[in-house]
Amino acid sequence: MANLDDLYRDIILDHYRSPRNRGELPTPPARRVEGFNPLCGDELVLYVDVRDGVLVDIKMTGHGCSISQASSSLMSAAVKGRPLDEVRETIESFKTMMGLREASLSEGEASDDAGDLRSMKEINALAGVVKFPVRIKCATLAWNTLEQALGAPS
Amino acid sequence: MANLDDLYRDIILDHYRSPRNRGELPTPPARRVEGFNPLCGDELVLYVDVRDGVLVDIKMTGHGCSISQASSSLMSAAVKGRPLDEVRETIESFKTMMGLREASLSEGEASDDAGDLRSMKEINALAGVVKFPVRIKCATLAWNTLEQALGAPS
Amino acid sequence: MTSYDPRRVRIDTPIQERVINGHPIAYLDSASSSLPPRAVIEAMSRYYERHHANVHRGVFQTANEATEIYEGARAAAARYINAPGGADEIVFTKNTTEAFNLLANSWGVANLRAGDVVLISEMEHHANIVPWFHLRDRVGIEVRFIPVGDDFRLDLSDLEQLMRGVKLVSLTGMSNVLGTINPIAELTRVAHDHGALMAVDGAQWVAHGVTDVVATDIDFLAFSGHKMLGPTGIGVFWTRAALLDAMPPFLGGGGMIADVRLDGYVPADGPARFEAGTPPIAEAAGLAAALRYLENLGPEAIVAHERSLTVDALARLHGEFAERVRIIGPLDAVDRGGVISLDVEGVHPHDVAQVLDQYGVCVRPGHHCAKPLMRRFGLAATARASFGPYSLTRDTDALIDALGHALTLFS
Amino acid sequence: MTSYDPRRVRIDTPIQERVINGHPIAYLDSASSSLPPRAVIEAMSRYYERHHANVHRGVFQTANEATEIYEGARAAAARYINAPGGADEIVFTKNTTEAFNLLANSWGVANLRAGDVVLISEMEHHANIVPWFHLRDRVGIEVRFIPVGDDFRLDLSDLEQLMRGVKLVSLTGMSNVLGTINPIAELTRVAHDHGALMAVDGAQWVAHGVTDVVATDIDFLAFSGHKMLGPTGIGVFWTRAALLDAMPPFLGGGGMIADVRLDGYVPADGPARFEAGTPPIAEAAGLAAALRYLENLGPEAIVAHERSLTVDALARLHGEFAERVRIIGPLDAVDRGGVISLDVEGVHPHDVAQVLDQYGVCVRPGHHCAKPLMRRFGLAATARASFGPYSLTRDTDALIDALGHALTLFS
Ligand SMILES: Cc1ncc(COP(=O)(O)O)c(C=O)c1O
Ligand SMILES: Cc1ncc(COP(=O)(O)O)c(C=O)c1O
Repeated sequence: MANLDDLYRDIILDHYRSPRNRGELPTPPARRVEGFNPLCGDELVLYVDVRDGVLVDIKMTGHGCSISQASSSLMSAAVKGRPLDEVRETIESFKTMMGLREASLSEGEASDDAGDLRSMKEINALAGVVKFPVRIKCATLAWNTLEQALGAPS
Repeated sequence: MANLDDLYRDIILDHYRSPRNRGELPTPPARRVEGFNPLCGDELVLYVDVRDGVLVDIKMTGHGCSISQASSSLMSAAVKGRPLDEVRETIESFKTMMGLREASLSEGEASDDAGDLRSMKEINALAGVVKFPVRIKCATLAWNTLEQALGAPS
Repeated sequence: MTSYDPRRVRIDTPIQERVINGHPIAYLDSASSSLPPRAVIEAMSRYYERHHANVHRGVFQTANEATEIYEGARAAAARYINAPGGADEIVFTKNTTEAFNLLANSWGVANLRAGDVVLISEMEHHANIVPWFHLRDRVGIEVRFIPVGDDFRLDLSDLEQLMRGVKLVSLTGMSNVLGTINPIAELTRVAHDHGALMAVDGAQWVAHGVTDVVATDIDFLAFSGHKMLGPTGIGVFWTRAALLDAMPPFLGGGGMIADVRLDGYVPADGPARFEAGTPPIAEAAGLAAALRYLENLGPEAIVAHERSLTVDALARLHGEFAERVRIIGPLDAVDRGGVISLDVEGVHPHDVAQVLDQYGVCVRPGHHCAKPLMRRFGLAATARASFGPYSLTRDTDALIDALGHALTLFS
Repeated sequence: MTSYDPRRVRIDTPIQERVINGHPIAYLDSASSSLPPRAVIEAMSRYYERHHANVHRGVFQTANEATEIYEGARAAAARYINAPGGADEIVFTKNTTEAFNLLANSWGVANLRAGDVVLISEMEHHANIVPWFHLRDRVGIEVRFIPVGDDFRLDLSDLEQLMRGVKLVSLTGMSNVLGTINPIAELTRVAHDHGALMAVDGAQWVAHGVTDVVATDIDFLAFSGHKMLGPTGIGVFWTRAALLDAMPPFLGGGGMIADVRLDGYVPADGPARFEAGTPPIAEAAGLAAALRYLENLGPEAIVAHERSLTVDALARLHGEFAERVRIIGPLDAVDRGGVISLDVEGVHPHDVAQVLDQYGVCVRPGHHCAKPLMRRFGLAATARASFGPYSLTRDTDALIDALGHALTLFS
C-alpha cells in the first residue's frame, strides 16, 4: 500500500511552502513558455534565460498542487546555471525516475556526474510519486514545460 | 404461449395468397395515399374513391408480409361500398381489437350492426395478432393508411 | 408511502463494502457519479444472460423481449419526469452531454440565426457551454452568461436586460459545484414571457430532486443515468412532442430513417429519429431498474435526507475549521443540494483529496467541468464532497476527521 | 496456441441455455448483435460492485481504478487492431454509427469542400451513408456509390472513373447483408494512389476477422463492442495519431477541453478531445473482457470455424431447397463471412422469421439498414441468418428444419 509519507516528503513540503526561483524574467532575453495540466488545472509559466549553451537563469509563476509546485521548484534549483546538455540529462533522469523512460545504462551513468549533487538528491524526494500514478502528471508538468522551452537539441 | 396457428389462420393465408382488390384506380376521381412501415419495409399504396359519403371503390398495390397483405385485403373487402361513417366505425373496432383503443360500449354496439357481417367476421381472424405484439404494426398499416386517406371526419 | 432508509441503500450498494487504505470507504463523490445498487447491476446482468438481442427489427422472442425492456425504460423515464406525451418524448443518448449537443445541433441549427442569443449562466457545466460555442462558430449566435453573485446564486438583477434577443434560456437546475438550486419554474415563466424556450441541465437536478416537467413548464431537459444510481453509457433528452416532431435529425445512421435511397433519405418519426445505431439496450435496462429503485425510496424522502446531511455538514465544517476551510457555495441549505465545494487554506484541492483518500474519504478535486465558475471566484479548483441517497452522517464524520489531518500535514 | 472450441464458447454464453417455444435456442442473429460470454457480463458487474467512479479527474482509489480500467480498455482495443500509435489512437464512441458521424463532422467538415467526393458503395450500412448525406447538405460534397454486381461483390470495373475527385473512400469491410468481404488492402492502395484516404466500416469486419490497420494501411476504422461479444453502448473510432491530432472536436462538453472561458474554449489533445461527457466506463470494462476472450480463442480460429459453418450452410440450403430459397450473397465462401441472407419464394421474410421463431431459430427479417442494397436487388427485405464464435452445425440443422416448416405452411 502506498503511504502518504512516500508522497509528501519533508523536502517536498518545504519546496511547496517556500518555492525557489519564483518570479518573472524580462523577455527577451529570456524565453517564456506556458505549461498546463488540464486535468487538475495546474498552470505554470516558465522563464528561461539561455546564453552560450548555459541555462543562466530560470524563474516561474503559476499555481498548482504541492507536487507540481515542489517539482518545479526542485527542478529550478537543479538546472539553474547548468550547461544545456546537463540540463537535458537531468530531464531524462527525472523522466526515467517517473517511469516514463526506460532506464538505459548510459543515461544512468551520465546522470551520476551531472552537476550539483545536492539538488539531484533533493529531486529524488519525488521518487515516491510513482506510487501514486495520477500524480505523475503533476510532477512532470514543470519538466515537460522546460523541455519545450529548450526546444530540440541543436 | 402464443401459437403460430393463432397468427396464420386459414383465412389470413387465403387472403395473402389471393389478395382482393389489388390494382390501381384513376386519380382523380380516386385519392391515392401511401403507407409505410419503416421497421419491416412494408409499403402500401391505397386508392380510394369516395362519392357522396360512400367509399364506392378501393384498390391497392405494394408489398409486405402475410399479415399486412391479408389485413389490407380483408379491410378492402369489409369497407368497399360502405358509407363513410360505417367505414370509420369499422376502423375503430379493428383498432380496438388490436388493443390500440379502449373498447367503449357505444363503439361495440355500433360495430355489431356495421355492414357486411361476413367481412367483419373474417376480420376477426386477425384477432390472434395481438398475441404477437410486433406484428400489430403489420396488421394496422392498411387501416392507418385508410384513415389517412379519409382525412378528418367532416 | 415509501420505506426509505439510507442505511438500507448503503447495504444495497456493494462497492460501499470496500475498505480503502484500512478505512471503510466514505464515498462523497456522487455528483461525479453515483454508486449503483445491486438491483441495477443485476438488471443488466440478467438482461445479458437472458434477453440480449438487437432491438426494433426483430421478430424472434429474445428480440421482442429486448425491445420490450428498451421501450419499457423509455416509459419509465417519461413517468419519472412526468413527461406529458409519455414515452414518445424520451430520447436515449449516451449522457447529458450528448443531449445538449443534440439540442444545439438539431433544434439550435434549425431555429437559431446569426445574432440570436442563447442565455446560459456562469455556473454552467461545460456540457451546457461548449455546444453553444460550437453553434456560435457555426451559425453566429451570441452566447450570453447570467452572472453569479457573491452569494453563489444567479444574479438576476439585470435579467430584463439580459433577456434581449434571447431565443433559448439554458440553465442548470442544480450546480454541480456550488450546490445551488436555481428557480427554474420562475425563470421559465420569464423565458416564455419573452418568447424564449427553456432548457434545463438536469444532471444533478433530476438525480437529486423531484422532477416534473409539466409543473415547471420547461421545454427541454437532459440528464444522465450514472448520476442517479444507474449505469454509465445512457442519458436522456426530453422535450415536448410538438417540439420533438419539428426537430431535424442530428446523428445519422440505422434506426433513424424511414427510407434511404442513393440520392437522399427520409428520417423516421418520433424518438427513433434521434437514436442512430444500436442504442444502449442493457443500459436502458439498468436505468429502468435505477428509476424503479428511486421511486421505491421516494424522491421526496431522498431530497429530505440529503438536505439534512447538508445542513449538518455545512454547520460542522464551518464550526470545526472556521476560516481555514471556505465553502464555495451557499451556507444556508435553502434551494441548495448536497454538493459542498471546499477551498482549504494552504492546501491545494489535489492534495486535500490525496490526504483524504488515505482515510478512505472520496472527494473530487478539480474544476468540475465548470471553468468559468472557477474563474469567477478566482479559483483553479475546489475539493468537492457530495452526497447520494446512501450517504450517512458517518461519511461527514470521516470527511471532517480527514480534513483535520490534511490541515495538520500542510500547516 | 489457442484452445478454441465453439462448444465451450456456447457454454460460456448463458443466454444460449434458453429454450424458446420448446426448442433450444438457435441464435443466428450475431450480425445484429452477438451474445456476451459470462466473462464479459461479470467484468461489468465486478466493475460496478468494486470499482465504479467517474474517470480522469479523480485522486481517490476507486477513481484511479476506474481510470485504469477505462484506459486499459483503450490499450486493449489498440492492440486488437494493431494500432501503430497505441492507445492514443483509440476514441471510444457509443457505437459504430457515432464513429461515422464523428468522422464526417470532424474530419469531413474540416477537410472536405463543395464538390469533393466521398466514395462509398451500394452495399453500405446506413451508418456509412446517412452521415455523408448530412455532410452533403452541410458542405456540398458529392456522395458517390460503387455499384454492386450480380455476383454480390463490388463492381470495380469503372473504378478509375469513380475515383475522380474522391477525397475519401469509405467502405464496409464486410457486408452485414451479403457476407461479402471487400478487398480493403487493395482498395486502400487505389485510394492512396489517388490522394484519397480510406475509412473502413469494421462493425462486421473487426468482429469476424483478423484486423491489422497497419497491414491494410487504412486511415480510419469504426466498430462496435456489441458485435464482438462485448456490451452495448460502446464503439471504437480509430485513426492514426497524425490524423487524429489534426481533427477538430465534434461533440462538446466536459472532458474534451483544455480550457473554457466566457469567450471560447481550447480543446484537449488526444482521444479525450472526442470524448465529451462521462464515457462508457463499465462498457469499456466489458469490451476489454470481450477482446481478451476473443484473443484467447484466437481470431484466426474463429474465422476458420465460421467459414466452415458457412460453407456447410450454403451447400445444404442450396441442396435442400434448390430454387425455393435464393441466397442473396456469394455462393462461394471465398472472401465471404458467415452472414446468409435468404429470399424465400412466396414467404415474406417477416413470416419466415416468425415461423422460425416457433422452432427457437432466431433470424432477422428486414432491410438490415441497407436499403440501397435491397433496392439494388429488387427486394424489400431478406431473412438473414448469421454466425458467431459459439455457432454450431446444429444451429444450421435447426434453421433448415424450420425453413422446411415455413415453406410447407405457406405452400
Ligand atoms: C456493417 C455495419 N455497419 C454499421 C453497423 C452499425 O453498428 P451500430 O448499430 O453498433 O452503430 C452495423 C450493425 O448494425 C453493421 O453491420
Ligand atoms: C450539472 C451537470 N451537467 C452536465 C453534466 C455532464 O453529465 P455527463 O458527463 O453524464 O454527460 C454533469 C456531470 O458531470 C453535471 O454535473
